[in-house]
Amino acid sequence: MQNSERVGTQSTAESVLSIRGLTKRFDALVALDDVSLTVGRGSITGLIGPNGAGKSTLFNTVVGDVKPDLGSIEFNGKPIQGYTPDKVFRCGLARTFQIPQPFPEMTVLDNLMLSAPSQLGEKFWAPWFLQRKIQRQESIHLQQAHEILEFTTLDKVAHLAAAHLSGGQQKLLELARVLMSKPDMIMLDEPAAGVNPSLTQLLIEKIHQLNRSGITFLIIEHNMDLVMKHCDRIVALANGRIIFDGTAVDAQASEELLDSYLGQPGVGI
Amino acid sequence: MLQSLFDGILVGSVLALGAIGLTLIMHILRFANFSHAELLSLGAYFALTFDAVFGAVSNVLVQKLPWLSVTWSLACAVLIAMALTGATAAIIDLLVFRRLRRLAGPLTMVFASFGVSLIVRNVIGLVYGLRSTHYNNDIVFAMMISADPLLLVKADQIFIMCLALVIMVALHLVLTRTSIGYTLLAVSENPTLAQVNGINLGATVRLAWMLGGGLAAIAGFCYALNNQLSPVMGRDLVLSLFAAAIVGGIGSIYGAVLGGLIVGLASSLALIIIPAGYKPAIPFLIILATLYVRPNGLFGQSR
Amino acid sequence: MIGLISYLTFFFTIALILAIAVLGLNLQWGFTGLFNGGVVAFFAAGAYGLIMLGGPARANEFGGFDLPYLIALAGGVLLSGVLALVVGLATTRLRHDYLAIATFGVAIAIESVARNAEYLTGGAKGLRGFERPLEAWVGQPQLYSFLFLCVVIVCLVGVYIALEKLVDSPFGRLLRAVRENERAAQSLGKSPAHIRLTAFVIGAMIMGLSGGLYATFYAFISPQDIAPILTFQIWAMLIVGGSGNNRGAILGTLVVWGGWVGSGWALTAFAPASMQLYAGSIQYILIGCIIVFTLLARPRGLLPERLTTTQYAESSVEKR
Amino acid sequence: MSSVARLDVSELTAGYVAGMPIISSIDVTVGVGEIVAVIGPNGAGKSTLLKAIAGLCHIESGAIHVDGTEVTGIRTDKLTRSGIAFVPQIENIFRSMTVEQNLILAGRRCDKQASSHVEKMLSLFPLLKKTYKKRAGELSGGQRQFLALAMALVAEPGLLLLDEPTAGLAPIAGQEVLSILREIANPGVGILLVEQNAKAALGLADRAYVLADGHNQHEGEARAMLSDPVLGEIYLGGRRRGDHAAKPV
Repeated sequence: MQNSERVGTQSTAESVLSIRGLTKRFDALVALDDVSLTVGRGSITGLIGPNGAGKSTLFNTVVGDVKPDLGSIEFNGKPIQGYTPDKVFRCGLARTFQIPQPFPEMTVLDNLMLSAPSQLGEKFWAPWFLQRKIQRQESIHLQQAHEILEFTTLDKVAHLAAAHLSGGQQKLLELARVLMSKPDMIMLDEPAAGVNPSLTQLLIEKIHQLNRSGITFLIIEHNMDLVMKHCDRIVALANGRIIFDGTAVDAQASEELLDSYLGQPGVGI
Repeated sequence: MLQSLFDGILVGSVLALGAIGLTLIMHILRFANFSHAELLSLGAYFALTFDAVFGAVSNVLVQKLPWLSVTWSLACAVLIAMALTGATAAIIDLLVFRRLRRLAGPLTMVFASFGVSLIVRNVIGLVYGLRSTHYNNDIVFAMMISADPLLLVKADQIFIMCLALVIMVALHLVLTRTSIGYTLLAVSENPTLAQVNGINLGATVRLAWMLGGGLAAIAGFCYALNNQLSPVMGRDLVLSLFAAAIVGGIGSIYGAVLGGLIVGLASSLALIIIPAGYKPAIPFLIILATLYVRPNGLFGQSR
Repeated sequence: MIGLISYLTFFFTIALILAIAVLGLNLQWGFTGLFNGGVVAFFAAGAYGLIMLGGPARANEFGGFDLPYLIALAGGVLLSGVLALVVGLATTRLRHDYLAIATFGVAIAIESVARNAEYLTGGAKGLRGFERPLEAWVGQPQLYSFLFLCVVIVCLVGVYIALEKLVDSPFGRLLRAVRENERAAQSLGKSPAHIRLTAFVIGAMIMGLSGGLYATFYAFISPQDIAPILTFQIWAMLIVGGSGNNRGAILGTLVVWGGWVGSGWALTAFAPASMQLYAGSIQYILIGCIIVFTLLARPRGLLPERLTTTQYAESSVEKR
Repeated sequence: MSSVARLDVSELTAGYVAGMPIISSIDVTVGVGEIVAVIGPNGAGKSTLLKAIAGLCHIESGAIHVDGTEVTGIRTDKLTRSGIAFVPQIENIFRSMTVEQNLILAGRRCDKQASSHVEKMLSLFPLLKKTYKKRAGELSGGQRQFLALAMALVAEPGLLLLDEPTAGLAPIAGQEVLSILREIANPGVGILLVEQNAKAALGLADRAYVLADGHNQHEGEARAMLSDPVLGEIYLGGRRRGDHAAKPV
């Protein structure tokens, strides 16, 4: 519980992501119902809630994969609603996917190298005019990539096709890739799902290390042990609304939260 | 103008028949089948062959249907052609597309369909000769329905329209009243749920190919009856068929019917302002316009 | 002997010109996953563009500016690029099979323009009277053909080297990423629509170059030269050779073109006279079979794409 | 077609992508006419379990038996024709077809004339009578669930697999859906019910399994489990304050 000392400073801390009145409907289904949420800089926030509560929709809406019907999103004080996912990423807000989305027929190392931001060499004319500059930049990225691969223990598989990684390793690769851009904030979608316990432990350690270096985390996770032990703050969604916002200790005591999972007693007897 | 309208509806109803199979396959199997148009040629030529066979077998069959240039033997031949074309479509799927579905992605299937279309079209050319031909070499005179505005109509053309209408009504009845129709609708809406409801997906895919092939055969026959038989008629029609399917919305059978009519009418009316030589490009313009304005077509769902 | 040499010169000139187009398609399909069903449209734009700009003036008709050869060639290439831009803007954001249908349609539209817009393209009789550069200066036709082959080789090698450099660069990595997983690429700050459009236009311009060289070689272009079969042939070359591998693309071109020419020759030599009329059909069937069987039996082609990590960093770092 | 069936799932490991199992070594049994609830927090693999039984998942190891016959990895349509009905959580009706068409389609599974069965469904779910000719896409959420249930029951299955039938429903509609299950089970139809509303499910079921992290965590008599503090721990992790009042806070 190394982050418990930060609990409480939460409310006064500067917010990095601030969502106001976000609403999204899919036909009759209200996926997000007037969701307002701020994420403090440097925090690890857990986003929990029953299936279909709207957690992934929230992620998708924040990064611009899904257009909200209403509401505003600010990141680092800048309104980002209406941005496409690539633009949001370039603002420093990265996300990973619940089901890993690697570039399967590229090596793990190339998966990382690709993810480096603002690469000179990504202009088609550049190799002819800026070769030295690109090489220098690539060298820096390569070094960085190797460091991150080591950090995420993927260094042994660096030259393997990403498709050949195990499910857990692909999850790590998701994290490793977004680290290349040194984002201000990372939104992790079920980072521990399908990952074996020892790798999960590693993942948690890495998240804490990164968090100490200043990266803010918003994590969707179903593994409650993980959420309760490692998140400074817990936000719970149910039926598209925020039903709980507080510390892990409070969350475990919250009858309302428990009811959202367990349901009302006596129905149907 | 009136003549253009009539021609448009005529061509449109033929396109509609052809596009139904295309849209079904494109929706269920998720790939654009460039070889579908060749099934139209195949059906038309099968009809030609069996017309000759039946004509040789029985003298009675050589008699024409009242008012039409279509003989009884040709009418019977069309039925055989439907069955054979449907079977051919299913066999092509078995030999090529089904294997590729397991091996590779939908774009590989698109590409294979290019290859299949080349093979089918040129085998037809090889077997039947490259020159165009007719079911009947008698000259059929058109009746002048109206002089101003001019409207010339052949009895065969009325027949084609009625045939297309009858088939579409029959298809509608099959789709809405029979369990075979339900099966097709179900699979095209949600393959997983269809399986959960005890539907054999593989069998339904075969059924879709056979239905699409059968309808293509009729469409090919109608087209050839109104124009001529030629090994390249599939190549000439492929883009119009795609246009009909896209305008209607991929996967919507009723959309394909409406799309066919729209494409037929648009192509016919466009010729009032554009020289006839540019006719092949018109479906392309329709496709582009649809994709810009309404990428999912009239009845399609986004996917 | 002379006959054989001049025949080989002819064979390789055409084969290598087509190889350039195959390289262009490889950039689009092999590296970026763009299904271009209308290769021939961009080939045609390059060919017609060249002759319209560099050809002699025609009475009452557009074109025939008699521009210097290199400028005319560049103009043709540019025309292909512009066509690709127009088509690409409309289609690269769409589902992949829609792109296939739309590009297929472009080819048909271009062909009908070539056939009908006489004031622009000379209609069915095509554009002739183009004076090949330096032909008078070289004098001897055989020598000229040989020199022209050398020029084609230089162009092919140039395109090959340029493309290798391109696909080995971070740009190439980006193309592959878009091909592999568009959504992931976008979530990592890349703009797939923009990348796809870029690759589509560059690939089309390479096809335009191929078309320009083709028109130079024959000093003539007509709708016959841009029949849809050319698209199929070029695709077959890429699939046989191995998409995603530039060397495979060139190998595939030689194999398929060799097979095409060889089968044509064999049919003329051995098939009964009554069958000569159908030689074309038989060859088309062969192309169709090549496509289908390669996809079924060896979908990655003769020289499959290799898995490599982009090596672009300074050498000192790699040694680490 | 047998109208009773017993389900035995043993050591089942399955997922959607090979090498990435969502559930591992799951054991579940449903006796004849028994209602068995599967509850557990999100991501526990409850839905995956049902899909694996229905043949819609990649099974890595383990076995599924129905009345002693192995059906592991059997094609979904064959399985459902043999008397096992699966009701998916979402998209469980054909929206473009009418209620009538949906029922007839589902009834095709049984060899007998479907119409008499459809009649029976209409008497079981009188709500559907009013909407008989309507397109299913126009139904309300509760009506859709009833239709989905009716589609599963029209072929007279021996075993019913239900994936969160109350998800997305208003509480009253959810209550209605659940209350009909007892009626269904009475003639001997076994029900394996995955339910989010754990308390309601436990109140209804005979036995229950609790899944967490893709593993069996707990098994027992449903009513006993209702008062078990362990349940809260599994859902929210750690130890709940109220359960251990003696402990100094």
